[in-house]
Amino acid sequence: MEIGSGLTIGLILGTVIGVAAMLIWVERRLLGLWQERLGPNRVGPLGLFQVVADMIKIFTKEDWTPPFADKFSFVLAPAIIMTVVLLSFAVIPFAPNIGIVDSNIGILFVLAMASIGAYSVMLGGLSSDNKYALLGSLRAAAQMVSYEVFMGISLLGVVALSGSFDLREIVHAQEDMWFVVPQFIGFVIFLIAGVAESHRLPFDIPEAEQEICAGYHTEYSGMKFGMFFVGEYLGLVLVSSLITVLFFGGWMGPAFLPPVVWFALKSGVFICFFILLRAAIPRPRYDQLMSYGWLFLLPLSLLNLLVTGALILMN
Amino acid sequence: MLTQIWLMPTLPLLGFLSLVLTAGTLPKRAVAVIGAGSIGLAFLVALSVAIQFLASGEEAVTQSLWVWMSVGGFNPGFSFYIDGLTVVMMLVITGVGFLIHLYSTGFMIDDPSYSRFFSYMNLFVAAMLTLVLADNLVLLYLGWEGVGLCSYLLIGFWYTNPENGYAARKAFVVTRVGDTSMALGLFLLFAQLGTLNIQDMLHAAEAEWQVGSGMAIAAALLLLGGAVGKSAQLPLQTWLPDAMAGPTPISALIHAATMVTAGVYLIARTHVVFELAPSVQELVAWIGLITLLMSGFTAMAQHDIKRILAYSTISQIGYMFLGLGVGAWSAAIFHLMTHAFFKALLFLGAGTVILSLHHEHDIFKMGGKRKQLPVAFLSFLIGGLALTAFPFTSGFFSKDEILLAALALEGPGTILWLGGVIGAFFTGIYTFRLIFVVFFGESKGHDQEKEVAGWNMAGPLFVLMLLSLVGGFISIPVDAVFAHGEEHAEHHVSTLIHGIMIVVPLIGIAISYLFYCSGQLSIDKLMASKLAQSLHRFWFSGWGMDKLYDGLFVRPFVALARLNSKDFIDWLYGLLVSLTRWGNALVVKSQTGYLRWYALSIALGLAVLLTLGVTL
Amino acid sequence: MQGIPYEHGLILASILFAIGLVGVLTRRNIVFLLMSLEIMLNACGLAFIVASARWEQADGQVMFLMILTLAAAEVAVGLGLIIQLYRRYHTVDIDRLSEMKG
Amino acid sequence: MTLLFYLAGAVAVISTLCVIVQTNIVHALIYLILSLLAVAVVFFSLGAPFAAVLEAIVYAGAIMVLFLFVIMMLNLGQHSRDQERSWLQARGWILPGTLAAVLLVQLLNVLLVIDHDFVPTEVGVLEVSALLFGPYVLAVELASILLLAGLVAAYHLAKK
Repeated sequence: MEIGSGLTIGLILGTVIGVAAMLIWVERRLLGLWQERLGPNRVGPLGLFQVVADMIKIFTKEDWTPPFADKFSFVLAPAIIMTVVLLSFAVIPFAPNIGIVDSNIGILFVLAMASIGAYSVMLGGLSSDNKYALLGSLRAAAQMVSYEVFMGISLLGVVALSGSFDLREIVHAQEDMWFVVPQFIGFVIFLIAGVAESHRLPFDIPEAEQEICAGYHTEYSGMKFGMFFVGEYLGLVLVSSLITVLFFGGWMGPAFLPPVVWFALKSGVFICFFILLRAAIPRPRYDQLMSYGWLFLLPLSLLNLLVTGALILMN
Repeated sequence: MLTQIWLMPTLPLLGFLSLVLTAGTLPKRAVAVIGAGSIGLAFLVALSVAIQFLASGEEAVTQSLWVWMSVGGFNPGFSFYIDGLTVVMMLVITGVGFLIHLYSTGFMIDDPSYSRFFSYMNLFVAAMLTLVLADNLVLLYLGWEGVGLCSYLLIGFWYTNPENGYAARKAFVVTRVGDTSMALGLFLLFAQLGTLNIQDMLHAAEAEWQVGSGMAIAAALLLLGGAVGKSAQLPLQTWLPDAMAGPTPISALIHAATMVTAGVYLIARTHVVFELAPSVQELVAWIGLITLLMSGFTAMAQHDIKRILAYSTISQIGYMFLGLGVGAWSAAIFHLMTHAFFKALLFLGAGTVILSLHHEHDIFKMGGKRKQLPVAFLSFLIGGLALTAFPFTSGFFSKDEILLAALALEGPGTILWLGGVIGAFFTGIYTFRLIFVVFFGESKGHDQEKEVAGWNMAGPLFVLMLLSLVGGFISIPVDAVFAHGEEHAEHHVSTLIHGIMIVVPLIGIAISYLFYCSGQLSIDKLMASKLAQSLHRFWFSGWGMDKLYDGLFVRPFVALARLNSKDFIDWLYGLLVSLTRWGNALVVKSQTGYLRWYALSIALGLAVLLTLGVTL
Repeated sequence: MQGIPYEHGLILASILFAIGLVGVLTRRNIVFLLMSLEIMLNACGLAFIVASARWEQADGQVMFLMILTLAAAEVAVGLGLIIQLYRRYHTVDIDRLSEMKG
Repeated sequence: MTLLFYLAGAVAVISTLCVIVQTNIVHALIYLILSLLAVAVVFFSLGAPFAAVLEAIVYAGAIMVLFLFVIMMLNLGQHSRDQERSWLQARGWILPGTLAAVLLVQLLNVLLVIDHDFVPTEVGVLEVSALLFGPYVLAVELASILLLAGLVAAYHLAKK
């Protein structure tokens, strides 16, 4: 396989979407495991076909658009999240010879896509013309715009160490030592910001079923909802892959396994970690989340950047 | 050597700053220590500087601290200059000033603004020291104005009484007239001679100006204007009697050590300019003579103990001007010094009288107080004798020198001498009138009061008594300063002349005795005629100078202002305003308040500009 | 690679600028107004980038960054003003705010 | 690259046109975002990838979010459409349109005089950063002060 060929693109897209779909089952099973209950186990062996059943259900459901909604934005919103997350995968280097593009602005591209992704949630909520949806999207807007800032700054330590925005270069720069060691603080901040960006539990404040009744996608059903749903799982995969690439040496690992398997393994660990987070931690209040970000994470990430810069200059 | 010169003005300044910045929070004892102590230290510094200077035998010493400003060729510095004249002045200022401060610590003890009083006093001394130590006229002018400011502050010290504020304002405004003249003089000197460093300027003047040339006359006249204002000479003398509104130690300070002597000092300092303009110098003499006669008459008519002394000061400064005018520079400075001693003594004595008698100023309500107020009586007796030039007191020697110098002058010398002698006669009359009325005869009230004189008040009085008695034997080291200008001709002066000068004041004392003590001649009989009454009124009001100025300047100015109350010039500007308004109303129409309209006009302007840019 | 005539970039910038200008001149909604202003600012930034590419110097991009910063600050303040105005007048009609005249 | 430039340029022009004729403010905003992204692509095609990404992150991603946020807060959504429509009279377009056209023609007139082809060479992040923290460091500081001022002002203005 060669970077950027049509076959690679197709394979990557298919794998990613497949993994995202499989996550529906994985998450529910793991949650069941951790919460000492069963989870889906009826359809097929170990309930594996639950994914297929869900897909059939979601495709055949009535794709209903509320008459009071702004149709243009309403349809556009779920498409945006799918598009930007899938586009983000374009710059991820899965293995030495697997990837779509090598861009010298890789990280910036991912950040740009993440910032565009915010529109999906906002437009979805706004166009629904529903107070819960509006509340959800207001929360989402503030949360995503805020955490984008810390996400970007936490990455700058890695960028400074590797001297490049190119993700493949960054992986190469970790041959001696994974960046998680010198950039542990950056890693933690990125982890938190990543959860917030993909508004997964415990930071699913824009959705928050108990308070605002699923937030921005209250009015969505059928495949449009499915796109939000899959988009969220895609985001999860993306954040895990990014953590792997940026802090854990990407595809690198002992030679007894091929590089792409190492990549998948590392990413899988983080995916499971995120699911564990969901199982273990309660949701904070909205204002707690915001003050935590601006008053704690922002100074911390700036300090991290400052110290990193100073150390690099000293050497 | 002599590096501690800068300490002299700095110490009082530090005293001033520490008192001002603590804003009256210090206890009175601390204020007294700071206020009087800073001057005392300055006096010690002055003494050591003087001794070192005299021992070194040099003609002059300059200490440059820093350049004040530098504009083109004009760069006056903060530089101090010391020669014989300065030594005399600074010793008088710090010495007499210290005695007055010491006296004040007792005199002002009951005043709520104790700290403010001493801060002003310290600033006053600092400014005066700057004035006499300055080596250039700009720094001198700084001290000059500082002195003016302090006199304003001190005369209006009891500012709650509007009259005191008025007196302070009057002093400030009247001296301002003189200051303006002096500033003009400075401009002229700089424009003509290119420097304001006093010594350089004097040399340049000598080199460039002919004797009697127009420039020299103009410069000398302008400087004289400044001196006349500060020293309260005709025609700017009217502020001084009103300046009695301040506390008595201030009067002592203004009259004896600072302020009024500044004019004398200025003329002595720039004497070369005056020598180049003999006509102006003669004018100085005439001003002095007329002033001393006029104020002598006025003093005879006053009732207020301090006003009598005030007019006597004007008169004595008149003597100094007379001395300056006839070229007896060192005699004038000598008289300045002795006058400082006995006038400080008289004022402080008057202060004791006033304080003891609960702020009684009218001499005709006292009487027979010599037992009741022994220290004050002694002060007045010795001070009065010195003032009337009683033989072998300090005033005798200095006045003698001036009058002899006047006599020696060719031309008007005899008249000047005669006038001076008549003035001395008057001095005898009014001085002892004061003493006889206050301390002899029958008591006319205030019988119960005890004399208020602690050691800090009596001490300075005794020192000043001693100085007034023997001050005439001090020889002042100013010969070098005036060496080239002094007329040292040893005239043969007949014993007759000496006799006249000794006897005339004694006659005055005798007449005073006959009128006011023994009662053999009655003042009421003298006052019976209408002419005498109107003369008395005339003199009492100080020759009607205040009225004259009121009629000459104030009223015409007010009338003019009233005439122009519609303000003709303003009307012209009003036209301009209405034109602008009209144009404004026209342009205002374009301000519609619609943002779109503004954006449109900007775009339109851009289009026009682009068109012009492309086509042109 | 075929070259791009660099005036084409400037022409694009001019067109965007003109469109933004029309927006500013026509719209009454103050939010639209601000958006049109952003279009104009962005067009200026484009012109700078074109110049930067033409001369192969990074200065143009620096200027673009400055414009970006300016736009961010401007929008923050502008939107704050809009919120305040809406609270006070309950309208987004810029023509209602024409008291500052004459 | 050349094709990308013209394509993105066309998208930018069309979507910008859509912005100013829209009556629905949310749609206008979406078009504006599209226009900005298209301009970002133009930047990319001109060899300024850094500027392109910043255009996407800051302009499209942050500034426009603020707009959307305010639209949400003012509840301007679909309800103001009728009002917008009543404000947008055909004759309101004539004068601005003419003026802008004149201006555009003048600009084109000036621009078309010059003729010079160039191949976009990439000016990367490093060069820009070196300039930013070298000769333009003062400008950067000023910009940060400006942002701070904007922050404070916006906070103050939007406060109740």
